[in-house]
Amino acid sequence: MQNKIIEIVDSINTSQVFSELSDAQSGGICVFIGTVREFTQGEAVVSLEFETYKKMALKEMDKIAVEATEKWNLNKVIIRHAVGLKVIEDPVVVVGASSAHRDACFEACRYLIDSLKETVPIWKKERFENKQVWVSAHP
Amino acid sequence: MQNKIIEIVDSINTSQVFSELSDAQSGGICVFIGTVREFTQGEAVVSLEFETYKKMALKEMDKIAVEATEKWNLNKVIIRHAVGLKVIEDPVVVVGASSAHRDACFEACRYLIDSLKETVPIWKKERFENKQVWVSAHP
Amino acid sequence: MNILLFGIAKDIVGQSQLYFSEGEDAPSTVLELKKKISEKYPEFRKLTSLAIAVNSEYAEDHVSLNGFDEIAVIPPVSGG
Amino acid sequence: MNILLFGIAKDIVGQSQLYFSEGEDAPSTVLELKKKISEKYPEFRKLTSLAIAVNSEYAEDHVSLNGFDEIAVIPPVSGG
Repeated sequence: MQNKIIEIVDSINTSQVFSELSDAQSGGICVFIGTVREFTQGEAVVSLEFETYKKMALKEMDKIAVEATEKWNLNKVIIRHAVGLKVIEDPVVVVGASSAHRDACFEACRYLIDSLKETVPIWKKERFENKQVWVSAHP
Repeated sequence: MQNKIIEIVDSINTSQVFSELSDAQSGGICVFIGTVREFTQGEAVVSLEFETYKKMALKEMDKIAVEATEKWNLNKVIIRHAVGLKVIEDPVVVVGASSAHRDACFEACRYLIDSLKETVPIWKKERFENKQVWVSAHP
Repeated sequence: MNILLFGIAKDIVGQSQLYFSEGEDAPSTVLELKKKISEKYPEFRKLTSLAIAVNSEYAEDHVSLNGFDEIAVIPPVSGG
Repeated sequence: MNILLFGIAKDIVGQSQLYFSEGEDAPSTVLELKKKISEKYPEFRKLTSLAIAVNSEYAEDHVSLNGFDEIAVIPPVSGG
């Protein structure tokens, strides 16, 4: 499938996502955007810092996109993740798919973000007022 | 809930949707966009024409948004539908929600579009080369 | 009594409103209205569904109608 | 043999790469590498998981390592 966008970028421009996924054969586009939220378990987050093993992350993101197109009938797929310092409300990840009917793009979109969180080598450090924590590192 | 956008418009600007749903308390935004696709059951569509009973449609859209915020913990909700003549790839409907965690916004987004298609008084006429059909009118 | 028509209902009747003179002619409930329009325009019987809105809310068959209500014929919806 | 370190692995070791001299010192499999770094830096034992990538692919414990491979320590991921 040539219609896939797999990227690691410094900052995400949300205004272009729908035109990137738009397609004459598609009746539906589903997009999920992950953003930095102010509170985690009641504590105020100051910022997040994302780090990646870029070469491997791109490979893993590509695998996920290919798997999704094997499972569902998709026209276009996007997986784009940001790295570096992010503050409240900044978009950090965009995943999405377009398909003829809405079932496929909804299910694929959910699959893309769930899989990304499981396997793609990207790490997030949460900075609070008085501490910083690598998310998910410890049980 | 004051953070809901319920609109019937002549044309949809997809570039603004994410900023409309963005929220400091949200970690996830899920959006579905319905677009005009080129083929319906193998026949080439020339255009779609949408008509609405606007006063009632806005009421029904509002009910759906309120129901969604009662079922899920959402920060912002949008339901925006276009009317008039639409051609291939034009966006005709945008629904979306933002929430702290992704489960809620995914499920709510699906609920918004499914409910809209069931109850909101909007009608779509498909124009083909040699005929035109009111969608769903006949069994 | 004016009845608003939309979508295929407008095409079937050939105009965007339907008029019943008050008195004997006017339907007194939603069910009566459905019967009257289906008798006059049998094409309505071929539709997947037929709903009536009273004051811009879906109304069940037993709901009564009067000349002050905003009444509309709602053929099968197809938004999205 | 150079080992790339990311995220909390980099913080635990205090640098972005780890070096093993070829020969006796260098681990010959993924499992041996995991054991060696967990012995030298016990903080690795406290992590939720610990994976090794060989040539930018997740590698199972039995996979052998050599000096030409690109090897990386992959602590629990948290993208998205």
